[in-house]
Amino acid sequence: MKDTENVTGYSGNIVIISNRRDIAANAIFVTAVLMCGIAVQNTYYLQIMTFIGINTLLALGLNMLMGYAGQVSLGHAAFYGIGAYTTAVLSGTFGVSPWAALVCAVAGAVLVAFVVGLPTLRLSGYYLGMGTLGFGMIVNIIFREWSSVTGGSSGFVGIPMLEAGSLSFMDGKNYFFLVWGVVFGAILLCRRILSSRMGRALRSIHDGEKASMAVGVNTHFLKLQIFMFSAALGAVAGFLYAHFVMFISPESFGFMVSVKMVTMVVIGGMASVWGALLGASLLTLLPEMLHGFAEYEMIVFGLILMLVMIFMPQGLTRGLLDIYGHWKKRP
Amino acid sequence: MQEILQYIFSGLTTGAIYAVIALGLSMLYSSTELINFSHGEFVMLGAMGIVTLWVHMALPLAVAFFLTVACVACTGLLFERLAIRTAGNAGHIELVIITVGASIFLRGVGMVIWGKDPFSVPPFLGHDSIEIAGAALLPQSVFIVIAALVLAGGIHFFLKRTLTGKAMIACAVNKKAAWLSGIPSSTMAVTAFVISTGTGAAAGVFIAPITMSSYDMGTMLGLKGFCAAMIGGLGSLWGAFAGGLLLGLLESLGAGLLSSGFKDAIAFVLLLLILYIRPGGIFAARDAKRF
Amino acid sequence: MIDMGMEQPETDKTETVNANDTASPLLHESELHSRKERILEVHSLSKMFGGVTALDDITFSVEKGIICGLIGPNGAGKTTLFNMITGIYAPDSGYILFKGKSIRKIPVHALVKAGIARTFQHVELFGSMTLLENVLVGMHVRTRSGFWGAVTRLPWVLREERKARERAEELINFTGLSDYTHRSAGDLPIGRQKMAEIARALASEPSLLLLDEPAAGLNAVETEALGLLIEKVKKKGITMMLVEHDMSLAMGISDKVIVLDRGRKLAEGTPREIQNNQDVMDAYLGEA
Amino acid sequence: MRKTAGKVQDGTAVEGGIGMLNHMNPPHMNPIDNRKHRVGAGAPGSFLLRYMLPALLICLMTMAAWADETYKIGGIFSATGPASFLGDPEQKSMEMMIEQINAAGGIDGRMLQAVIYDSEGDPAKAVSAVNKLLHKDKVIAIIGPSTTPTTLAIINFVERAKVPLISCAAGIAITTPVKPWVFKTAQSDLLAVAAVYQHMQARGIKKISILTVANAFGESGRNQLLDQAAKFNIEVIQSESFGPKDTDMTAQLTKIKSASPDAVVCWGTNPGPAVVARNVKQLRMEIPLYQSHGVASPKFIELAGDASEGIILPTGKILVTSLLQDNDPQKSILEKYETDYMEKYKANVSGFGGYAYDAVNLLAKALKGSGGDREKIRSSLESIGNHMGVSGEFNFSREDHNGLSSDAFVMVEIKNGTWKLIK
Repeated sequence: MKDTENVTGYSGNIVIISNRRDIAANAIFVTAVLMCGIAVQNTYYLQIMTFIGINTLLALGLNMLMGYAGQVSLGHAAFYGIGAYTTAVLSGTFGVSPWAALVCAVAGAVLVAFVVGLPTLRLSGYYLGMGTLGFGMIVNIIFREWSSVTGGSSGFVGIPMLEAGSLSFMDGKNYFFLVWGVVFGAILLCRRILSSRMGRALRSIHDGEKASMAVGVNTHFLKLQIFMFSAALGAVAGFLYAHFVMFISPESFGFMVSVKMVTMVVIGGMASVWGALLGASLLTLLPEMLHGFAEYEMIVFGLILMLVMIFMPQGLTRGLLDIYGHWKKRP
Repeated sequence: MQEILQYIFSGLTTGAIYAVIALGLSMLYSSTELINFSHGEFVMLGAMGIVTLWVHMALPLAVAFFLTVACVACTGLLFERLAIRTAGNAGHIELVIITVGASIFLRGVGMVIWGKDPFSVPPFLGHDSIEIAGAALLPQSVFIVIAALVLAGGIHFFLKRTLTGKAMIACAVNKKAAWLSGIPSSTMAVTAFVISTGTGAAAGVFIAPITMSSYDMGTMLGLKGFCAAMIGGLGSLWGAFAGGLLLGLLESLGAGLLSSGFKDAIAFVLLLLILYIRPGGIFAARDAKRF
Repeated sequence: MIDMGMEQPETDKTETVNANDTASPLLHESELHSRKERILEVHSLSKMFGGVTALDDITFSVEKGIICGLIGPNGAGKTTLFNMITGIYAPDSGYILFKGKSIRKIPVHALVKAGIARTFQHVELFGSMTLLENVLVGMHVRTRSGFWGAVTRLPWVLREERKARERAEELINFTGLSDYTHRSAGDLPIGRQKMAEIARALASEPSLLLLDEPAAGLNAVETEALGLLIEKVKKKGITMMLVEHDMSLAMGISDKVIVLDRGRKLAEGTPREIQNNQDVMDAYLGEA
Repeated sequence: MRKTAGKVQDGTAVEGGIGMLNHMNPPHMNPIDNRKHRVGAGAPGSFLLRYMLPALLICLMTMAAWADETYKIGGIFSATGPASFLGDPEQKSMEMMIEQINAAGGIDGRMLQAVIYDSEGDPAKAVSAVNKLLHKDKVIAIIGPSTTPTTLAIINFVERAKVPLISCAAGIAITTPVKPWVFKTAQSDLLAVAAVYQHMQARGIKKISILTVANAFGESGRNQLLDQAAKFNIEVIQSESFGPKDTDMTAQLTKIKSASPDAVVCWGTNPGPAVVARNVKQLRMEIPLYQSHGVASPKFIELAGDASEGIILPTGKILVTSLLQDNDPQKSILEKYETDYMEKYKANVSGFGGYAYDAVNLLAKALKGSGGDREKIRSSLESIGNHMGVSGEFNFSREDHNGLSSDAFVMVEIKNGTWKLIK
């Protein structure tokens, strides 16, 4: 197969951008986002796409951890929440500039990820799932019970809108560009990491942790690093969510949101940056498209989830490519 | 002192329920290496089944019980056949996501059939609590603990003493070797599913009288059962049982002695500590490396 | 336990015996002056798994620059010994010195950095990655750019990456796999996979290379190529330990051979000595 | 005559429910969005197109069902999810009222059209629903949402879009401080707590323990109970909580029992409080148990069974319509609502549906003569006075966007499986 080299990626001897296909994909992505931003006037659609962007960030971070490092986290919504609450409390209660709050939010999430990851990432498989799940639950209970700071179950009101100099993000369009700009940045970042020495080591863990260790990769430290990185992306997503909705409450960061994140990654296709985008889009759009089913919506939604996994266990990215391949082969 | 006793009573009651749920999960894991995230929904189906058959249709309790368990086990069988089997060689995490999808699906079905309102089921054995050293104990609680023990004992007997059970363990230990020695691993998987979901339904029946049953009751119970199974060590039957009781006790004592707002957090912190100290659970049986 | 070790006086003897130039024409001056220098010393090493003794009081040493064969029937404890030298298992008693320093408590990845590399009995390549990438991962301990390097792509990072790739391609050429550079490792034929593992192990610039049954599953032609490769590696001055069931290979390229049987060291000496050793013959014939 | 149209239900799914999967988001497909997907897939989206196009068409068709002559009114209710006991009757009441108004010729000759979405009690879903209402459906006013967090989540959006919102949630934070475009019809927890405390004071109860559910409803109740206690000379000696899905509350109640308070107040919504009632009986606690208006429905008596005997709770008058004196000014309204609702839905009315009933009526009043001008609707809402509704008498003003007084609540006791009004 002549194609192999391109498909497996990262093959050329030039480091900067892995290959032409990547550049093309990035270009199409940027154009699509720009066109959406310019052409779509309806705030409603812009808002939906903004949510897709935020969810894509979440999925991207978790995908790095799950798809590449092979570590499942069932408590990732905690970092999403930490990002959101940090910026809410700092900018809402203490009047700190949101941008400074963003730095604190990311730093806070990374720090928590470090402390939690140190013991937790020594677990594996379902035990790791359980450990992260417990962590997520504990963080959510703290959001709920520490009501003097977080506003408790009723939620946190009074998060300011983002501003950069004279540019206000009050306008849905500006916010859309902000979020998708961040998403694009995150995609590039993930790409860079994956094509680097660190990323190779990361992928080697996924292929065989034992061998990876034996060739000299400090697997535990690497997992910890990527855990911290995905926590940081989660915190950024939390920041964007908090300032967009300007209201947060603990249930937006609960266990089910963690499961949703995992689902986005798996449905989109693990170990694929574009898979994260696809998974996030599907899980954001699907409920919306199903509202015609009224009370049968849950049934249909569950069914779709099952069917996708049954017939495309590699996720949508791979599955759709396969279908496309079959279709192309047909005379 | 009598408060402590009361906490222990209520902890054991809830714990026994968690134990039965964990039992089903652990049992399924030990023969298929799969954690069924829709297990809680089967518990819900069990509770709703007893509501329909016993409370509404007024069938005799024993009949209603067996009918419920049988129906839910059939659902489990269908689930295995139609979803898990069809998925074939999907990886573990993909299978887990299928069970997540199934849990949403089943919850949706529950909502359509039984509506959004909760139901209440009268206790099987009288309303009045017995007083022991100043602490009140419901006959229902005693019933639950005994039933849980009987169920666990039954599964233990099945696995250790019957041919099918032994074959199942063989499958769990080494699928290929079991296949080579003529054990049909697919039959074993479906048997495990049937027993597991049946156990879940039984847990639902037991819990219905002490709490309220609604279509969305399962998720939390399934989650707690999952935790209990992990604490005990996946694949270990009595480990799951002990894990369930421990979780129930921790929650109850945490709520009583420390803070009820943080009771879940207290339980989870302790569970995490257990995991850190004994990464394979208290009764680590086999390692649960795969996900 | 130390007493037990004394029961095997061959240890000292073989060291001197070994000095005789063996069939290998490759031992030259460079080896001669380092001959005495021991790169690896294993002292009274024991390991139990459950109630089973996997290794019982093993003592030997490996001199710099030689190929040390490790043979023995199945279950003799060869792979366990490798796992202990690479730091995967900690010994129950006894100790291992690498370049004169104890390796106890040193994590696996740090040992690789110190210069111990290995291959696996069952190939453990990173199947979804290309051969080139596999070798690049092997170079992990000799490169240093991390997260920030990946993110910023400063000039030194790019330089390092470029050098690493050049070096990886060199290694791939060296092992004769250049046709497969960009193929994913999982698709390589089994013989090539074995070679690829050696290339990956060499990438970490080891001073001691442990090869666990490199010829298993190879046909005669492939085995011959493998033997040539191992000799080429030796020429680079890399010490090797070799677990091998293919006797002609093991005996043909080893400078010294250690025989293990049921966790104990049965004999140690030049291949010729071993071939004539009665204990060894008994063990093998007895097994058979 | 034109019928109401366009009732659209949004996502379903539930709380902890793996309803999660719908959690934070929205929408319909749109063409440009679709293109982005193709990039994502890295393959031409023939598959996507094939499946997305129908969805797109459906979406366009719903949009086309827009007619100029109607007043579009949005509704956001927790029709499913943990707060469905609120959202479900609210949605039904709103649909019923709109139908009635249209049957009576609409407002100023123009029909009303309801566009209703389900928030599932999830703030993020409420946000996407409100944006859909504001920017896609372009409604002139919104009724709902059902819960405090969902309402708080959308306030910023309606304020920015300058669309009047009449919330059906109880939280005080919704109308304090007053926001120009936000009104609410549900009695504040403040009033419910005051009613409970007045009753306690009359009975000479001094020391109480409180047990609240760990969600927004329980938290708001707890804050009010703690804040107002001193005013009524009552001491809260313990404050415990339980999870909305907990199966057993004996641990908390044992702790309360050992502190021997004069009374216990449980603040939550079904099914938790029913379990509490049972556990109280099981532990043989011989002290009065107060519940909140969150359980003021016949369902509670059904769930708690015998254990509900003697429980005291505050409720809107709707629960005890037949027990009211004939000269009560609310009685006729309550009776009408009750019979209409019973007739249409064959189900019991609850006080919650009344919030939406009042909201529609208030809005209809304000709509008259407004010509659809949102600012006019807002200012006439603000000037409504002496409006007799299901929940009480509304007197809106610039400073008060709730407009109810403490007589909105009455205290009832459960006796022989039914409600008894406490004078």
